[in-house]
Amino acid sequence: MFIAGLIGVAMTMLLVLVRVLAGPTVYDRILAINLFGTKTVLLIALLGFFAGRPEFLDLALTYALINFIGTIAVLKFMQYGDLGWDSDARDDADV
Amino acid sequence: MLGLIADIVSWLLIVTGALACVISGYGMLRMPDLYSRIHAASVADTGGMLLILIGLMFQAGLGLTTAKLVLIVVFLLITSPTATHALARAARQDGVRPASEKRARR
Amino acid sequence: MRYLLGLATGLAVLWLLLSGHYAPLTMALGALSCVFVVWLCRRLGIVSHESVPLHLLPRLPGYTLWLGLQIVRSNVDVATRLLRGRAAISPRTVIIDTRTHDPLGQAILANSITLTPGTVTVGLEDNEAIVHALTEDGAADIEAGTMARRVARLEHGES
Amino acid sequence: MREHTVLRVVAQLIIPPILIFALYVQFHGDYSPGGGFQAGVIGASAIILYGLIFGVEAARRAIPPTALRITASLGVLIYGGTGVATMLAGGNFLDYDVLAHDPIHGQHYGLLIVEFGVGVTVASIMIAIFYVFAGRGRVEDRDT
Amino acid sequence: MIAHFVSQFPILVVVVPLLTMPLVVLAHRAFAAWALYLACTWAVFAMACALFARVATHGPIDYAVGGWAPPFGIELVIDSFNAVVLLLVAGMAAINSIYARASLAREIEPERLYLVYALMLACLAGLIGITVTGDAFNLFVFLEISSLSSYALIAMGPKRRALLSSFQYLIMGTVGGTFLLIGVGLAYMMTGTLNMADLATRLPAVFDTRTCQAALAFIVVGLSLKAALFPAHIWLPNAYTYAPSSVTAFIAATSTKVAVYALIRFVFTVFGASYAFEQLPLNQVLLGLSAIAMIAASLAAIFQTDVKRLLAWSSVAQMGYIVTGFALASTAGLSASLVHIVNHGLIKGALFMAVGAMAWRTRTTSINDLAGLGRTMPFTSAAFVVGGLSLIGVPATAGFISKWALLSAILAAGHYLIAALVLIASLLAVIYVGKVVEALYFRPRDAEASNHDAGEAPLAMQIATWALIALNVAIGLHASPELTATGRAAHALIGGGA
Amino acid sequence: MSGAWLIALVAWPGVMSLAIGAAGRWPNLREAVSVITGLVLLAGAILLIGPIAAGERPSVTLFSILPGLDFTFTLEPLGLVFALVAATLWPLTTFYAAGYMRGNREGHQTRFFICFALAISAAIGIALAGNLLTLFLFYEMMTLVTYPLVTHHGDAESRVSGRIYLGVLLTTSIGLFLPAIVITWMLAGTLTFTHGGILANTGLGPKGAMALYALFVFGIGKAAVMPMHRWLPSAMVAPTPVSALLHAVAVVKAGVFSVLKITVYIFGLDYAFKTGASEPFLWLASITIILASVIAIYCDNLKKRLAYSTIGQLSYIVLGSALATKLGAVSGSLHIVTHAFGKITLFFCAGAIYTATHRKYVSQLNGMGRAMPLTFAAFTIAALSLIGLPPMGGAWSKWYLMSGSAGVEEYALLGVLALSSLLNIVYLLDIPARAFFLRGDNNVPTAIREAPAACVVPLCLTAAGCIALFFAAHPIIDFVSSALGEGA
Amino acid sequence: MTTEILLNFGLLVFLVAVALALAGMRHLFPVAMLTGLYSLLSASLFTLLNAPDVALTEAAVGAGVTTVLFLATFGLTRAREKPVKASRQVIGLVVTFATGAMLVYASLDMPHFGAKDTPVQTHPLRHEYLVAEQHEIDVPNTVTAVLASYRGYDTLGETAVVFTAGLGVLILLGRSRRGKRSNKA
Repeated sequence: MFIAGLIGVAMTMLLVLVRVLAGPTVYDRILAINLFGTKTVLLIALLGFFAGRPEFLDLALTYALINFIGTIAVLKFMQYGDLGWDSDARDDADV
Repeated sequence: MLGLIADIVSWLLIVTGALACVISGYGMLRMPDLYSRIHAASVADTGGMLLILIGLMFQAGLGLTTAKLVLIVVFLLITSPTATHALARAARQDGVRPASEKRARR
Repeated sequence: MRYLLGLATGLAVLWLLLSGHYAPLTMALGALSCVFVVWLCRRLGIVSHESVPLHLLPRLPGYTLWLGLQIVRSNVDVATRLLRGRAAISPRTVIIDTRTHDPLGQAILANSITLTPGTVTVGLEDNEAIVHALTEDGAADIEAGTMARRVARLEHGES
Repeated sequence: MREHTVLRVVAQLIIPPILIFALYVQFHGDYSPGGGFQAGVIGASAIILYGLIFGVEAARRAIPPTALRITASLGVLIYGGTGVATMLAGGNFLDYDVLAHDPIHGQHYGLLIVEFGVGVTVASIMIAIFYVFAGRGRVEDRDT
Repeated sequence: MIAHFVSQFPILVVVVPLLTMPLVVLAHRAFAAWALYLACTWAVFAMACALFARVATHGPIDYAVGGWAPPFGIELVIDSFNAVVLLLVAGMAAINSIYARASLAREIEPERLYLVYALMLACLAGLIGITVTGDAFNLFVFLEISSLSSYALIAMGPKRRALLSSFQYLIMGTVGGTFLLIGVGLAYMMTGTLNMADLATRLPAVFDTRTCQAALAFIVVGLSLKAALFPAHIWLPNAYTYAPSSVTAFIAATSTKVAVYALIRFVFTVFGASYAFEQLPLNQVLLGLSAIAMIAASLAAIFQTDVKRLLAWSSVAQMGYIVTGFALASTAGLSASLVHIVNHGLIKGALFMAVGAMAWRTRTTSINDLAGLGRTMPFTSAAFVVGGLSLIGVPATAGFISKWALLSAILAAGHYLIAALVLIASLLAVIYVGKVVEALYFRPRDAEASNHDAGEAPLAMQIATWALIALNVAIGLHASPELTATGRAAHALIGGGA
Repeated sequence: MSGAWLIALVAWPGVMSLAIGAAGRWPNLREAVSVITGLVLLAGAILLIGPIAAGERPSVTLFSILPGLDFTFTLEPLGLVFALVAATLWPLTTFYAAGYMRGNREGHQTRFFICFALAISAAIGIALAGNLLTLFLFYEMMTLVTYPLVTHHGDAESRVSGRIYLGVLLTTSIGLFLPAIVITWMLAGTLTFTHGGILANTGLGPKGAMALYALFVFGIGKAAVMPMHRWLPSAMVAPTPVSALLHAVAVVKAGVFSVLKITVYIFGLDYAFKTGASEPFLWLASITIILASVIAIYCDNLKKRLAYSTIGQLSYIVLGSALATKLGAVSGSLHIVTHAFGKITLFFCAGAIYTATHRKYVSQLNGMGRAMPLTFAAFTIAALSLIGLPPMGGAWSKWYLMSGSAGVEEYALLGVLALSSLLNIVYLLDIPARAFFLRGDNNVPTAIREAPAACVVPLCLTAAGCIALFFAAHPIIDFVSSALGEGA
Repeated sequence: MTTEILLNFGLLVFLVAVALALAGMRHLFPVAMLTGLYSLLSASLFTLLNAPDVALTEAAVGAGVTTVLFLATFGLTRAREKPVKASRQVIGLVVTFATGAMLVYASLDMPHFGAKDTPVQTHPLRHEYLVAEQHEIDVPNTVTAVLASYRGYDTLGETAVVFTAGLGVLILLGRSRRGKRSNKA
């Protein structure tokens, strides 16, 4: 039963991967990769049940929580050319 | 008996979810511009995700596993639209226009 | 203070759900963890009604249920359109006013719109939200403001 | 990105759960996958998210680099110190058996403590690296 | 209690620098950092001496980390072979700690100094960790520590090219580390264990598998990259040239030596010489490569215009000697290899320290700019001359002892061509050392330059340099203890491996 | 005589070099220290004559360089002869150098005197070495400390010469000498200079022995057997006292002494003779003798001519060694002495001439005899000694060499020796003949006078030594023979 | 079992596809994101191979931090790869293929995947870690027991590696250097 899910998710991932490679804009790629990430959450959850080790859900949870940080970072970088940019940036030593 | 029903329900959910995902992936390829692709993606992100995870909840039964699944759902429901929104916003600010906007605006 | 306690409670619940081990040592570590996270969040300055939306709690289940329904409905709709291809879509961008919502409400509204397939918030600034809809119908729905009203009700109670 | 309402709200909403999840991973290494390293990285991700949304400067004010330097060092010292403690208690380096009367308890305490050391170091270093990297691109004209 | 304390020395030599590193970071102030560094290195040196003495009298020491009996836990093994390497590394660090303060203060901004000391300690801990471990994976871990710190330290050099050379090293070093890891992984797959002694007993059963051959190949290539064995040496000249002086002195004296030690350890202890050299043609390959290294790198050294780069190329050539030694797979050869590991460490340490002292004064290491320093820096220049003589292998210096041991080993094995190449390489060394000496003494000092930087280097730097020079001469005049120790080590290794 | 005496003897000049360095700022004191050091050394060496003649063989081991290979000094007659020569000529050279260096306003004088002292230390070390490794150690030390002397001027020419000097000497010693030592060590398991040699019972066949001997003789580049002689002429750029020391006493004698000592104590005369290991060198030495003499004739540069003369003369000693008979060895060691006195006189003269007139070429010397009678008289005496005419010391060494050659029935060698004597006459007597009997093409300036007394006195003394050796030869011969034992 | 192998295979094919895509890209932005994707896939693969700890590490590092650090690096450099000299590419290609060939060669005699009688399975270590551990340490997650106790020394080393890496970054990029460096450059 999980196999049907797994195959479905895997197929989706494959389709999404095509979009990642095809572009055309950078945003298309980001969108596709983000989607790929959420599909991985599903894949891992399904795998956990498939393998009979539901503790794998911690993994899925990790992705659910932090996958979007990467996306945000990319977007911020696209916009500002830097990750730490802030309107009231100061310049001081950090060693 | 109850287990069997749960199994059937969960099977249905998972298969439907997987179907939703595939449709979404298909949509990702078919749709003409970024924004409509976003819509396609959100089918998988919401419908597909919800169906599959709820299907798994039926498998797990009432317990901590289900709790974790619920948590995953909740977090995904918070983060994934945020990411999508941030993406769409950034794209718009960057000057990516919907391909068919003119027609839409009339 | 209210928010700190609220946050601590929420975290504690979260910990218990995650942990599944209720030995004294683990529980003690959990308590310490909650205290630490609360302290850290305070330092980060993110303990406010935005991060701990206590006031939403009573009405949240209702809203969630409604939203879930919307999601299911639009999912079916969009999925069929996706299968039918380009001909089935008629994208449009609409702008709605969000002045009545506080930032939390704006965020909820924007995310809810995005969450329902077929509509996506592509901009949220100067008290207006720009929404891209896959179809004319979806756009009309947004313009009609059903969702905005729901969110407002969630925020401020019955209006 | 402070002006980005949705991101700001969601970040505030999601950072505490990430942190508690990190600590959960930290302290449940015995039972479920994970441990200090993963916990450190997840915890650092939360702070990085904060830095992304509220600016590195804000993050620096909340968690100063000096503090990170100290915690990173302490993490290693906690780990190594456990080993030294086991030596002083008469065992070999990192022989946790001697930490408590019952070797099994000793092992448990030892695992918890060293994993904690790992987590602290990893988190501190990750955040410190983020600090150092971020916020440099825009300020200075690049000499490429 | 004291007996317990002494029994912990094998781990303490690693843990003390490893834990002093965070302490240094906590200390933050440059002077405090240096004081910690000094205290730590000398403590480690003292413990290394104690271990060396104990191994010499009581035989190998095993130490089970965590109290887990091998192969379940990680085992540290100090036998008569790595005791020598341990002594070299610890000793070089101790002497370098005297040298480093003045030298680093010139080259690195004050607020960054504590980090340099911390990284030096990391490097030391890594190198010692590699040396004392009896576990194949653990060796990789400590290799990473030492490599990472080396990358950062090299990049701290005063010139901008330091970054590029560090990057070059990083690429090659990472490839090397990965290869080692792959090799260890393959070995693990075939045996199910990571403990070296356990591997040694289990590997013979799978010797005829291609996986096992590949494992050896990966390990050898990986470690060769770290050891700068020809043709994997290309990172070395740049890295040594652009790194800060005291870093170069330390790394040149220890880092590649430890990598070679690891290589010897894997080949002789883990896989066994008979497998590597009889079933597989490893010795032919190594002999051929090291022969090329000796000649080509020596020739390259002759054409350098920068003293540090010249010495770096010479290091590549000297690596050839070391590898030639153990590729002979004889006790004498292995012993010669170990002798040269130690002696070359002393020689290059001294030479790079002398050059560093010159650079301290003149802020340059170009041969032309150092002309005439013999008059203004008589002690440093003299140190360079003696070190250079040792590098050439003139009698009464450590270099001669190496050459003697190596030559007799090669001749005993009947490789007359290799012997001739070794001698030719020595003669090439005469040319490149002579080039520098001639500039120092027989060319006039640039008048403009001599006005503003006359005078000697700081006393501490001179003391450190001369301490190494004195060791060179002492070994050259009285090498019996050294040769006895290395002979015993070689016996232990050959006996254990074959 | 305790062994400590030997250590003191070797260490003394080395230690005093520090004192010389310390006194560098006061030239008079510095040179006084140098000369006194030399005299003390000489006294110390003379004190050893008695005990050695009485058959004592003092020996001292400092420590082991390699397991089974000690750092040892042993004194036997051959070594003492060499040590005495060095110790006698050094103070004279130093004295002479003081005059020369000041007369020519040379720079770096302190470095010069320090290296001088160290070179003597090395020479004494070679003389007293108890085994091959110790000898090698001092041999290399000698090369290195004399290098700064050769490149003394620091100009491009002297740097090039210095490179050739160092290049040839180190190449041969590291490339050939060292492997020869290693092979010997591996064959015999010892390197100790032993009466009768150490190679006899190692199973090394004649061909191997021959190859090993070739490694040794070519490896000892200081012996300047062709084609390893290139360094010697090029070292002539050095100040003349250096040439005197190098070519008469320290360097070249160290070379031939080493050859001699290896022949006698490593191979053993019997073994060398039996295997014919050294036989090729009879001919190589002969060729060197003739060729060097012929080249010397065509050298206009005085010092260069003397240098080629040295190459030829050294091969006499190699020839003596290569005979592998007692007589040969005796003649060789005797020639070490006589040639030392003769050649140092010649160089002293050349230096005196240069100091007085700044002339370097033979062709410029016409008619100078009248201006510098003492110098040229001494030159003549020394030349006669080298040619081998009585009543000069050289007569004996040549005589013994001839009888040695005859003793092994190598009559061709007699021809070589006779021919070389003729050639010697041509290139050596040419010079005083010009000075005394030719009028200069260009008028000799009347301003030319003898060089300073510091230069002239030593050369008169050494010239006197040449004559004295004729009468003192037999004690030396007896002394050396006692070392070689009976037979042969 | 066969489905598992099929899944494994599928994921590996994915990995290869992503890796090829990575190699082909000049613009480094998608590269950064694809790297994240690559780690997502490998995390899935590790999950499938029953190595949740590794997968979790891969997830924690690969999902957020790696991408962020990549991007931060682009902030300091350019986001486009410079064309590399052909000769260098050839060297790289040769090295890569040699390594690959060696790995393939090594794999020829490897024990069969998942077999019960591989050396790893028959070595006493397995018993110690999987069975005896329950009496000696009593921690359900054996991986943690191995990492922190049996091989705790390694983990200390790894912590030191992280620490060292952090120090390295600090020393190289710490801010106060900027003024002086750019003056010299």
